[in-house]
Amino acid sequence: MAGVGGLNAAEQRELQGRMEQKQMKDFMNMYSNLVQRCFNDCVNDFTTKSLLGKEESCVMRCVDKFLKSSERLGERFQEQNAQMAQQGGMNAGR
Amino acid sequence: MAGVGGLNAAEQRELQGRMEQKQMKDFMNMYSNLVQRCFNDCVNDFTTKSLLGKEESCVMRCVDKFLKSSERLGERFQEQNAQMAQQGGMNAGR
Amino acid sequence: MAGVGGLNAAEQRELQGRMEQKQMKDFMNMYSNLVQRCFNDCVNDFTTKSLLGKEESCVMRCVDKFLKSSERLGERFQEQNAQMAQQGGMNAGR
Amino acid sequence: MSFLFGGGRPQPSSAEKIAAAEAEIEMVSNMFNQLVDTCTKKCIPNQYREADLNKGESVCLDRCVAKFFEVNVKVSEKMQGEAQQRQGGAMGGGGGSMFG
Amino acid sequence: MSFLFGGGRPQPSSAEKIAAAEAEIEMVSNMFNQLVDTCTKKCIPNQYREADLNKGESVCLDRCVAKFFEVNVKVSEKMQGEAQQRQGGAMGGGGGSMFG
Amino acid sequence: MSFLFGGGRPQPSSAEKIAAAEAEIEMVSNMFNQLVDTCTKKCIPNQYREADLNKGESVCLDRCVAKFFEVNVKVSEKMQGEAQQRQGGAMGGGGGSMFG
Repeated sequence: MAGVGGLNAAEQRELQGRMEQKQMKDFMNMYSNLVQRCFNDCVNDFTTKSLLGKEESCVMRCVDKFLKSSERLGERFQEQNAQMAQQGGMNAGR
Repeated sequence: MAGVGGLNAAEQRELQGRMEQKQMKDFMNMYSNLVQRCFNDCVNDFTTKSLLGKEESCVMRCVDKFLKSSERLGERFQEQNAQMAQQGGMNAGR
Repeated sequence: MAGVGGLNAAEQRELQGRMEQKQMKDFMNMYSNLVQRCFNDCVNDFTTKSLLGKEESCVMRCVDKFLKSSERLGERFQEQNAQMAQQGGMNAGR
Repeated sequence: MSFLFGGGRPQPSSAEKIAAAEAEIEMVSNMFNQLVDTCTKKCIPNQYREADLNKGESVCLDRCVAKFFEVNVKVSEKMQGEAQQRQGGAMGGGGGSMFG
Repeated sequence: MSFLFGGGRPQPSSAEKIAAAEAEIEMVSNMFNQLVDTCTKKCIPNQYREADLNKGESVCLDRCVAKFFEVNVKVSEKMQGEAQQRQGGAMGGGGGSMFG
Repeated sequence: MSFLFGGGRPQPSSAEKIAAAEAEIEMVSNMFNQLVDTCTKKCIPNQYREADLNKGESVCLDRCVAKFFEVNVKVSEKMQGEAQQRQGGAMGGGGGSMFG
């Protein structure tokens, strides 16, 4: 995530403001993807109006697993990103 | 859709303007999802350049069904949303 | 892509600025869809940490094919769009 | 889905006109993106044995574009017809009109 | 995923309040779009033999909405609980709260 | 796809610089989202028998990230090479360069 270097202080503030909005949107997107995925994989019985016990526990395990998975992927992603930046990435001249 | 309470009149106007743009985008997204879905499900013969009769009628039924389905889902969604708001949702203290 | 007619010079400039940003986003979206698609279709072995030779060559062919395919689709899209505009599209009165 | 249709608004401001033009261009661009997505899935098998498009794939892509436009015209006509029926023809700006 | 949670910020500006309200409305709207996507896939077979919803499809859609909300409540509660555990209850505005 | 490449533009304004930085961050963020989507589909079976990641799933995720980056590097190199061939190396700002 280099490349933000060319901005002055005011520009950095403006950018940071937008990033906070983006963070909120990202969180919401993550949340709704999570719900959609776990709903899709765990809820398949539409003969009842309320969640079955096994559907609910499947959803809970799915959420847990997805969050742990995302966290692990986040760590690896940061590592790889840092490694690329160190190697000068693909456009060393920048 | 509670939570808009904390805005003054000018802020409400600004928000409304953005919501109108959003409505236009939502309509367009709905439209293109509809087209993509019905195209995907109904058009599978690429030995001809023009729509076959049965493809066209499938698309028309697909559109009808999708719109009716969305309308029904919209009604249920509103009901559930209203019900949640009445129950104080999940953060009653707000 | 008609319909931009009603704008004055300042509005056209503003629109163009936004379109340039949009073009950058479009390119990035295209790029990441391309990566995701080719990764999905070509990389299925997670017993190793590095790309296998056959995975890499599959990805390269996939990228080539996808770019050629997008280019051809772009040409046909422009043709059809031009044809529709000539026929007055669907709202001739506009 | 009628709750998604916007009402008519008089005398658009400069910002509104730009937003409408932007939305129109965005719609065409979205349509192209969906076309690429749909037609490559329909016409390009996912084994990628060769880097070039072969004859069969090329012809399939061309026909896919033609059919995709035809479906867009049919669906757009159908929805405009229904919107006019419901609203007495008072449908606003960029609403149901795809090909301006 | 804790790196995605924003910290608390004092006294929101006008632009921030509008952005927060916009984000909240957008979340409800996204939720509806996902509901449409999910429930039509679960309940409407893709042959389209008839233009109308039949009884079975209609009932399936209604139950799908009910279950979709129930899942949202459960997931939201779970995540709020975890966020409070991690952050000592200092979770900011539009973060984990879906139904305001 | 050459019609998607922007031309070079001289002396970016403040708004343009912010937009470029924003686009760059957004690209990294999109890439992460796609990584999550792709790698969880590849590595996490959708039965969810247990709440924890098991050993096999964890190792699969790690390798998936490594391969995903490798694919990004290969594809990015390939496209930069082709863009330079076509345009004589005059490719603008955020165009084909992913890892800045």
